[in-house]
Amino acid sequence: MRLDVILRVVTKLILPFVLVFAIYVQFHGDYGPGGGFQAGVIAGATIILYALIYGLASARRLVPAALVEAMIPLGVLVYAGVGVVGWLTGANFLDYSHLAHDPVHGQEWGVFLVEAGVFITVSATMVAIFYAFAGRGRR
Amino acid sequence: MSDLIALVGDVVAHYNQWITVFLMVSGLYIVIARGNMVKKLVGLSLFQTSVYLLYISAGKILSGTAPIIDPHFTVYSHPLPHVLILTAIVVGIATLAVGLALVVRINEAYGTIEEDEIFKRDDDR
Amino acid sequence: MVRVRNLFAVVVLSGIYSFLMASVLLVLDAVDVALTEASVGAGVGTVLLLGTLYLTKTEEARPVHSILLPLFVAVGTAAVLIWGVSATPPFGIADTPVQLAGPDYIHRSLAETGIANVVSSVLASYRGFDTLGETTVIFTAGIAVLMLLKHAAPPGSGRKD
Amino acid sequence: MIGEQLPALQVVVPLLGALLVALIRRPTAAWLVTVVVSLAMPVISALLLLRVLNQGVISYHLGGWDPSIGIEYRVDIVNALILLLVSSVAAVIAPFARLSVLSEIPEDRIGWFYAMYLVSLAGLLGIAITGDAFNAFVFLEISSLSSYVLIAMGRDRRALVAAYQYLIMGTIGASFYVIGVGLLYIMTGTLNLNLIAERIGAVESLRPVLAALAFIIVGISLKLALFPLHVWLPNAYAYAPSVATIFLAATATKVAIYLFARFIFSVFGAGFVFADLPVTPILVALSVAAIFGASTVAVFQSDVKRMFAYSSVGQVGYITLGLALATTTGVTGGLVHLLNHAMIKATIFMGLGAVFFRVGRIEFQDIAGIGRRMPITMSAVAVACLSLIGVPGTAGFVSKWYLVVASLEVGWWWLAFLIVLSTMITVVYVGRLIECAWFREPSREVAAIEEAPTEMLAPICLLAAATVYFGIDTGLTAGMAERAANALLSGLR
Repeated sequence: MRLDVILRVVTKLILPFVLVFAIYVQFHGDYGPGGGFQAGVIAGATIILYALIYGLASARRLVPAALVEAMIPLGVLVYAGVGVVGWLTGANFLDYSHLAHDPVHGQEWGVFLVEAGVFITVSATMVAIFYAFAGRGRR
Repeated sequence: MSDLIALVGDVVAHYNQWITVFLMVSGLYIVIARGNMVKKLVGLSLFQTSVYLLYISAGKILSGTAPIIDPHFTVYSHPLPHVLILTAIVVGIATLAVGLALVVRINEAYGTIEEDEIFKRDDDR
Repeated sequence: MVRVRNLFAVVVLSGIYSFLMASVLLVLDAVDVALTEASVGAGVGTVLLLGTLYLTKTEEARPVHSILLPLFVAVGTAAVLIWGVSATPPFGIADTPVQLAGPDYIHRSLAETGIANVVSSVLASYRGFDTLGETTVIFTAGIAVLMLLKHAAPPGSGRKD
Repeated sequence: MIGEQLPALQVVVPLLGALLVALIRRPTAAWLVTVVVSLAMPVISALLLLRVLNQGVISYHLGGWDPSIGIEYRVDIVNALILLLVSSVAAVIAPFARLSVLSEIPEDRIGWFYAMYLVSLAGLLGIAITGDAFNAFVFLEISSLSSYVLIAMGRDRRALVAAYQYLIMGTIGASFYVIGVGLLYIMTGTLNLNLIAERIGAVESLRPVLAALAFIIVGISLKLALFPLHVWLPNAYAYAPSVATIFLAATATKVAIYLFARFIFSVFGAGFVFADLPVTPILVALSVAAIFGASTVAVFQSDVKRMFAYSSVGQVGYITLGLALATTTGVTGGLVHLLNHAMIKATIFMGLGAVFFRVGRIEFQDIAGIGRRMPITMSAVAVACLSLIGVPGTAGFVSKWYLVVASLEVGWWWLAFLIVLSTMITVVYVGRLIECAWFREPSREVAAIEEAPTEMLAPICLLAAATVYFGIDTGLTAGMAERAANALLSGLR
């Protein structure tokens, strides 16, 4: 662990950019390739990179396992919640048209929220799976 | 005989699907023939990826472009196969993750990940 | 890849294969799919496979089975697929049932959802329920891996470097 | 207003329940949520069935989009019946589950176990209710992935291998299914089952359609454990935790059979599949092979759960046999047996689950004389076993009767004879259990145990009573199944 100063510094340097890229992929999904799933994978990968370089323990301090485990169902809940709100507006499940004043804006809002839900679940699942594998001792 | 020639002609005309079939067969062969559990899962992924090409190439239009609306283009490839395959990729990686987790546990319980070994050890008990 | 017995090599090959696949998908206009395949197939998949190899073994035993049955099944499946696929419409033309049938998503997307990337609008809205299912699949896989691998003991014992 | 939303509620409620359970994770709270959700399920599906009976086929557009571009839920009498079956079984299992899960699953995994159970339930209901071929695949994978991990939670290490094998076979099956659906999509340009059925007649070339039929049939057959694609099933059932075995045995294969029937009858059309292709002889041959092969293997098992798992493979044979005959009586028989077998197997595996809860093992040698110590449990199991044999007055008799009559109707007296003959094998393996449970001296270990607790006994007895009740009053099972058979045979919904 002493000789990898370069790795540590480089990781610190690029992590913010990778995260920004993840956010870009998330929000640019409407105009270019990308969306919640891809962004979630990239964001999850940053945490994994951090864990690889700085060790599992410090990654767990940064992103606790309990938080990750709660985020996995939370993302799906956000997604399904948008559908339930569709019910409350008197429409069918996952009908976003009544979420805003006019249907097009409603659709935009719905897609935005739904993609956010996907992002939460995907990124959390990536990290959770990595923690689970990495926390397992070699036999 | 002419039927056969027509069939061969059809097969040749679908050159883009050859690769689908080839990938599928290799994947399926690895899954069934090999006893190593990790290798089986790699074969399974290969098998699943072959499906991607089947769908995506059906949606492709040769003069078309990616289905992102832009005033410069008028012909776009069909977006629906892309959506379906996105889902299929996710399902594939999810299966791979669960499968590998099982392999890790099996290795801890048996000390091996070769199917033949495992069956032998269970029969001995 | 079939005959290589070093699993490490198999995993690396499968990662390379995923990248090639992503390039092919890019050529076929499936930009979203290509991005996903590159990040998932070549990225996540490879990481998971390497992690598993680290925890298990990297050498495969010599196969002992007869290859006749698998060969028969694989070739039989291939024959049916070739036979069926070869009568489908030819590649790349706009005049096929897939392209003609049904209303065109491309014409509706911008007007109805205000989203230019049609893949996004189909994914999240027109077939949003599929995507809810897809997210549920991820949720299921995440919980499944945790149930199988998470240590009952407090974490931090097994550290991977 | 609520009535309009019933189809979505049927799937979304268990899904929300699963998410809630995964967030809470406390064993008792998780179980309570599971019970509430599971008890709500049959209410929803019963209301759905009533609506279908009153106003015909229900179509529900998810997201408000038209079926040609969106996803449609379509409920007719066939899947309304399947939904009612799956949700009723779930409702009976939930109260039973608490003690069983508590004793078999590590405490920190219980919350997740219930979450996976509910996800699996949502997945199966989703397959049964959807009118979209690809949506069915997604829910197929949801239910499969969750059932792999449910199986892997078994205490025996062989559970892990069983889950792995199921994962491999299940994924191959699902991929075959997707290839088949892809070919259909290429030829018809739609994923909606109904629209596929409408357009399939106008398809220019038959070859891709035939290939699609082959891939879809093989793919689903892997899931429903049609002989000889059943090899994953016995180990998976034998080594899974009791609750998982009960749930999967009673529902998972049944939903796969439903999908199978849906594709053959509603999408491809009985006229196309059975009149033009040699499907009937192949399916009948495989079904008979399943009935005799699997039942014979069952006789020689030393593990009781494994024995009944092989029996399940054989019983699936009766169901596919009925469907393969493609006559009203035959399909009715298949569907009635589907319903009855689900009840019977749920009772048996629940009883075995209670025995496992008390004894901790389930080999024949471990449970000798158990009938004297757990008389109520074993009596319920015995009643279900009689129903499995097809003794007159039980539900099993009704389904066998239909199957025999159907074989005679098409003039295949030998098939009727084989069905009756196969019953003898069932008598043999069921007899082994009865003999072992009642006519052997209990070991010291067995002599020390008590009857199962009431909260386990009540669901077992309820189900056992159902297997008798539906043998006498056949209105709900056979009557509905006959209407469903007619709906299937008439093709398009």
